[in-house]
Amino acid sequence: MMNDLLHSQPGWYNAAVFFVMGAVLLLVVLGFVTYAILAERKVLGFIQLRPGPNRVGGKLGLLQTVADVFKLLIKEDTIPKLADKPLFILAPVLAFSPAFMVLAVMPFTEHVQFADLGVGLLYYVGISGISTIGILIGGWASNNKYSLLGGMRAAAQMISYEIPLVISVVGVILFAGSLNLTDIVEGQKNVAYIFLSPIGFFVFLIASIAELNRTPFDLPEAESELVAGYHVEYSGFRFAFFMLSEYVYLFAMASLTTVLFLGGWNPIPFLEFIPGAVWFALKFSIVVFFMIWIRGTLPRLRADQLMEFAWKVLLPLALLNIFLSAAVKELFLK
Amino acid sequence: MSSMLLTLLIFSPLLSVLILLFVPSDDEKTLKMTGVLGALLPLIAAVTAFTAFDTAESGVQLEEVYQWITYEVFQANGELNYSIQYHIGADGLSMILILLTAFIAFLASIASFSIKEKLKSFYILFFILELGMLGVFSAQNLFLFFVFFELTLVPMFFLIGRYGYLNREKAAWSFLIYNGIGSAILLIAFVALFMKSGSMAFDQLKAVFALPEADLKEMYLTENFRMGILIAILAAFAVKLPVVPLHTWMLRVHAEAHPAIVMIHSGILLKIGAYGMIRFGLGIFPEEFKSLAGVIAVLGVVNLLYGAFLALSQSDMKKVLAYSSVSHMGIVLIGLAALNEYGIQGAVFQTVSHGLISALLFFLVGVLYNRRGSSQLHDFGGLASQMPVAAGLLLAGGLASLGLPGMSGFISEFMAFLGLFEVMPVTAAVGTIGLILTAVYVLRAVLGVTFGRVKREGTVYGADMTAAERFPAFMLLAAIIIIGCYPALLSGLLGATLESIKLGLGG
Amino acid sequence: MELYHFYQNNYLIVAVFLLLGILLPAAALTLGKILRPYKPVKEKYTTYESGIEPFQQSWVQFNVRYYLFALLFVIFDVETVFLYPWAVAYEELGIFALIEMGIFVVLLTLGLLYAWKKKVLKWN
Amino acid sequence: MDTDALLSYNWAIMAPEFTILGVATLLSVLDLFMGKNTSRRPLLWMALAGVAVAMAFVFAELDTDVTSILHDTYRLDFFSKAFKILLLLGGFLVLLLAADYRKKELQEYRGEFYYLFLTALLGAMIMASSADMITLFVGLELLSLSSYILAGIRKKSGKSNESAFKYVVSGGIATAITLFGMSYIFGLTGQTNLFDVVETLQEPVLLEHSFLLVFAFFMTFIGLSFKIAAAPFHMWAPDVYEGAPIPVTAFLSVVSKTAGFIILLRFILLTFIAAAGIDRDPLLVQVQPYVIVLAAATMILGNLGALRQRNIKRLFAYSSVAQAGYILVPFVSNSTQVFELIWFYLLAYIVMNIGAFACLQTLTRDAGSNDVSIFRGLFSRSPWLASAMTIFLLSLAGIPATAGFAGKFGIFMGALGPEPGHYVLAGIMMLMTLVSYVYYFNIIGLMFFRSGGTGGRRISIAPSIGAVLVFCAIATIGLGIMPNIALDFFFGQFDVNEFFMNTGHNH
Amino acid sequence: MSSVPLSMYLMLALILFCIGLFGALTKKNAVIVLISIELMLNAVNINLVAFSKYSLHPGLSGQIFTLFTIAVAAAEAAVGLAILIALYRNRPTVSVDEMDTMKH
Repeated sequence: MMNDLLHSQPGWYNAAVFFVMGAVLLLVVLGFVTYAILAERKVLGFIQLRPGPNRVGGKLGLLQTVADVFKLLIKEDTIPKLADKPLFILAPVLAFSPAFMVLAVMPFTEHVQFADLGVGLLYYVGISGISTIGILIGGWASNNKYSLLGGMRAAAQMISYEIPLVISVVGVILFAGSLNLTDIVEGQKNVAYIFLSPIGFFVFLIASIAELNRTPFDLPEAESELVAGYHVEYSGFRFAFFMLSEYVYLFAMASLTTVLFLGGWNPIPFLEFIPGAVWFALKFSIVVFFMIWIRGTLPRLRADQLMEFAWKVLLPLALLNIFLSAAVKELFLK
Repeated sequence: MSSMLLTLLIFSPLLSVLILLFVPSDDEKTLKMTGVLGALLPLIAAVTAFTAFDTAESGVQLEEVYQWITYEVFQANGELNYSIQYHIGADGLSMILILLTAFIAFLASIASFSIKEKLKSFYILFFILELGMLGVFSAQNLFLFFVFFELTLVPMFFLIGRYGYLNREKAAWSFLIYNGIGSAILLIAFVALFMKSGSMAFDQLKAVFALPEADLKEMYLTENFRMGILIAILAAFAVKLPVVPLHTWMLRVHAEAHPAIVMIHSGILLKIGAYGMIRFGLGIFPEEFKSLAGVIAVLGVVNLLYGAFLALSQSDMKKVLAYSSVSHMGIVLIGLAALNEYGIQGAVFQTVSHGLISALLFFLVGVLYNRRGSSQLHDFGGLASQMPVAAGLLLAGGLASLGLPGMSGFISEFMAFLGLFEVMPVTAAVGTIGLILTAVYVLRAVLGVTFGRVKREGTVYGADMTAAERFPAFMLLAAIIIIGCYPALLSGLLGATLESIKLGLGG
Repeated sequence: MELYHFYQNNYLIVAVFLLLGILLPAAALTLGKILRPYKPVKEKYTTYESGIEPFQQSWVQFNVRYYLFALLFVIFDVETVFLYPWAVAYEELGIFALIEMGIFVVLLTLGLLYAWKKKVLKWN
Repeated sequence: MDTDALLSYNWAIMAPEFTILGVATLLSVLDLFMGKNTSRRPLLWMALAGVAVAMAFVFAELDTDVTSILHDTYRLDFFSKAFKILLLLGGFLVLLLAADYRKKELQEYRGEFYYLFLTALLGAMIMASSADMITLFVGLELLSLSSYILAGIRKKSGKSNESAFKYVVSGGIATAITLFGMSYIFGLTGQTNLFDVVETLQEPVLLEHSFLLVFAFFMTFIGLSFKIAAAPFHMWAPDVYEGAPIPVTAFLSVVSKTAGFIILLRFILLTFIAAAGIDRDPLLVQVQPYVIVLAAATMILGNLGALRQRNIKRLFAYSSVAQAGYILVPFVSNSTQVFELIWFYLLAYIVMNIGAFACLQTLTRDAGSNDVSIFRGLFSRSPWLASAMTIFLLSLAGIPATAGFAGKFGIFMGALGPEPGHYVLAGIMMLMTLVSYVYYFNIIGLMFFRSGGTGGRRISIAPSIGAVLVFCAIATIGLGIMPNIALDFFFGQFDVNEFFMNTGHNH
Repeated sequence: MSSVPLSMYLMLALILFCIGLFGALTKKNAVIVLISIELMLNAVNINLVAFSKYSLHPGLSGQIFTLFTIAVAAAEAAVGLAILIALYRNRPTVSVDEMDTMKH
């Protein structure tokens, strides 16, 4: 049905259908976020040998995040008198919308995909860059020294890590010969690109963690140094949207990692009978778990180490990766 | 070797420039010697050239032609070459002026002994100037003419601005600007002529403009175009000559520059204006020139009268002489406007004789200025008693200037007016008033200085003229008298050339 | 035409996602407005500076190093504009394109090296 | 484009560019790894050697037939060779100037100076031999970006930075305008290769869009006129020239300007030569009045602006604006002369202007001031320097026997050659030349007529500056007297068909 | 939803270009001036891309041209900002009106 729809004359009907489907995805994502937060807390608790949330919603605290959301919803919303009001209001929206928009091109399985863009990867890279502006605006509009510093740091970090991130995927593009994410997954029928381009994967993974502002790269929101970073003045649901966009990005980035390097819905040999959706979910979950695991394990970097790491280690590695990938392609795939 | 004669002549001053570069600037004696010998060299060359010159022949002699610059232009109708030759030569007119140049320059080099400072650069500039002047008169195409013409501009600017009296810089500036305008107009006219007719050489241009009207039209050389070019050329040379409304710069130069420079300027440079009018106006556009003759005659008379009137009321000797130059140049115009043999001959004679006379007078004024520190008429008087030689020379010069028979001035004025009376008697009659005025102002000034009452008691002029001062003066005077008594010396040289000009005028 | 519709539909989806991305915050915030209390107190609206009285404007001049990194980012990010099409078309271009890209990347690396040596990459 | 095709290209023809690129890269690496206190002088020698080698390659290529590689984006024809010679010559001389630039600030950033200089040169060279809008644009920007930084290379000087910023802004606007025009040309033809553009422009269907074509012409022409500092975009020049260090100023006013004319010729002439304007008349003829206005406005604004300058660098900025106005004149000549005239004038301009800047640099450093009074009494302090400067100024003013005159003469030929001749334009140019006399000769006057200056002490001239001065002076005079040396070289090789026809594919 | 005609793209580009030009010529803040120039260059990009798809002679080279324009625009912005920073270090202002130390 989706296929027919995609090839029919676009019109209001199509728009309506897409809207409904998008809304469904949105709900799924929100559900993911709800339980990703819970999972994170649980895993962290597990790592730190403590139970984690266990009051609301049974022993596992299944409704803990839901309760948190409701709490945020009914909190009083304050906008500091000195803040730049229009920008203050705009910032969370600007941070969140791109996070959701990038999901439009993500191929979850062979059949579950929304927009099949030829330039899917470029689209992802381009749109996700907008969030930086949202964060920067949020930090600046608050008119608060902590938040400004947090916002600047976040921006500096995100742009610094964006460079290795985008260059590290050149290898993948080289193998697939396409920017279309579906094509990239198709290209991994035989072997996942993680094996062909391990350095690329390594760089990508690290850069993506930094892009997500997660530990050990969570300087922009370091509680102990900057109170809370760029969203220190935000409260209630405006704050929630910053949090939300972070977790939606986690979702998107994990999906992207799966798609680019882990073969997407492609099964492991001899296990083809298991449906693609399961494979995707499995790989996706591993990535998410890995990120949480890192958070529980590694300490925070110092600001100078953080920046220099991107430029002096990751970027040269990413550039090197281009040629390694080309060599691999010349040697093994011709 | 003789074929290189003119080139050697023109560029002989360069040798002196080279030598001067190695003379230390404080060695005054050597500098002076180099200067005089250096100026002698072109004179010798000029006389040699004169001996090689066949006065009976009408055409250009001692010619040298070398290919110089070629501009290739691809146009719709094929490739076209615009070429410029290095082309020099001399006909009678040129020869006379070359001789005049070499002669006056030589004397001026002696006259510049009174310069005390910056003598080295003076002589260097002086020789470049001489090179330019010699070149102007021997150039046989427009390009070369223009190059030499402009080449006189720059050293002259320095010579005026660096050596002379209080307001010399201003004089240098007005010299530059006025002459700049003149040469600007000239350049545009020349280039337009070049592009339309395809040539720059005088003889070829003459040939082109002798073509039937229909052919000329085809080359876009329409009547309007020719007229425009002629007017432009005349206007350009009118600045140089100078013709009345454009003369102010010349007054300044004459009043402020060093006497040696003024000798050259008044004696030779002004003559370029006359030469240009004859060479280009009459030579290339005889028909068009004819139709302008009336205007030129009127301008000439205006010049004559205006100069004379103003000379009458001047209190500065230099100003008197300057206005008299304006007035005398009017006679050149009058002669030209007559467009007959007498007239043109008169114009050329006037050119030469005024060159000699004004050189003499300016030199003498310079000598007096050195003694007295002034050239105001009221500072002088009774010169004859203290400096008899100077007074005598001054008197002789004055008489020559007012056209005393037996001196060169008489012949030229006589012939010019004779020519004009033949064609425009009324204008000529008005012009004769100027001759009377001339006598009045010359006598007023000269007699006032030589025999007049000493205005202030106890005025001491100092010693009479030294040998170095006497030499140029007597040489000039001699030349004036020789030409005055024996005009055939010039007319013989000129005859054949005039013949060809007359031919162009259609008899 | 079919392909063209496919193309248009895809971007329609993108537009819809944009709409959703804006709608959700708008809806949620409107909902919050109905539910949440509103009890303004002057102190609530002061800027938070760890409990002390806020002083001075906080829109201060940024440290210049932020600009430097921004400049570096602009340059390197835009250079990838050439890397992507090259990588996509690599299959058809062959080994010579690899050499060309080698020159390009070496120049990029030179640029990085330059920045490194000039201590632009130092965060202090 | 497969491997075989790439290998089949005759890469050797790019040798000059590769040389410059290689040296620039090498220098940048060396500079990075040299110690902080190590002298950067070896870099200078390497840069000079690189330029010399590139020049040698260009000369070695003179006999090579027209070759175009990389799908015509790179094209070696005589046009490119001739102009590359100019660029490299200018570059070499400017580098020599920089050798003596001892300002402390520049010393600190010397390394940058050398390789940015070379990349700028490289950009200009790429422009000279590219026949594709994209490569032309990239070359242009390589030149521009490098020049922006060069202008601000003294980064601790507020003036230098300010001038660089003004340069960036006006340059950016001009680039955008040019590109906007180019985008329409691409839109009409779907091609970026100039020869393909020309071919496509002849399709009848495009006649309906001639309005857009005219629009595109104006956008590109106006945008490109920024590089040569012509009228609507000349205001940056004085500020930038004043703020930038003198070697950079010399570079901008000479090499960068040459490059601007290269792209104007290559792009405007080639693209629009056969294009139809509104009502199907040839576009280039139709827009001629506007080009004339532009040229006239540039001359007038430049010269009048220079009149009121006391700051010598600003004065030269305006003077170079005026010179650009002169060089724009040949664009109306409607014949192939435009190439030769512009080439020759640029050659003359390079030697005379760099010579003048060499003097300026010596003097401003000596006096520590940019005021025009630094020239006071220069002749008595340093006669050789004053003489050299005089030669350059005379040449800039267009006095005969200098290269500037030969160039201007040609320009007049170009303006007056077509029928009907552009008399008004020639008149304006002449008038403006006269205006330029005022400020050029004012400097000369200061040098020769005034005394004083910096305590009358003599000025020492560094060897490298001396070499530049001697070379430029000899070249200025030499090209003035024998312009045929350069012109014959140009005519001997230049073939207009080669420029306009798409020949020389080697595959 | 039919396809958008070429003239609309051109109109958009022209409007952007004019806004950019206006901003570059009149704005006082140096950063805004630089941004305005970027706007002009982006108008060019729109033109090129639109032409490469919808013109009489569609061709890919327009898009390639765009890539180069983007790259060059970035370099220009970087150089402009770098110079502005250097300028700011010497004299803390970004107002174009105050850049007037050099007046005849």
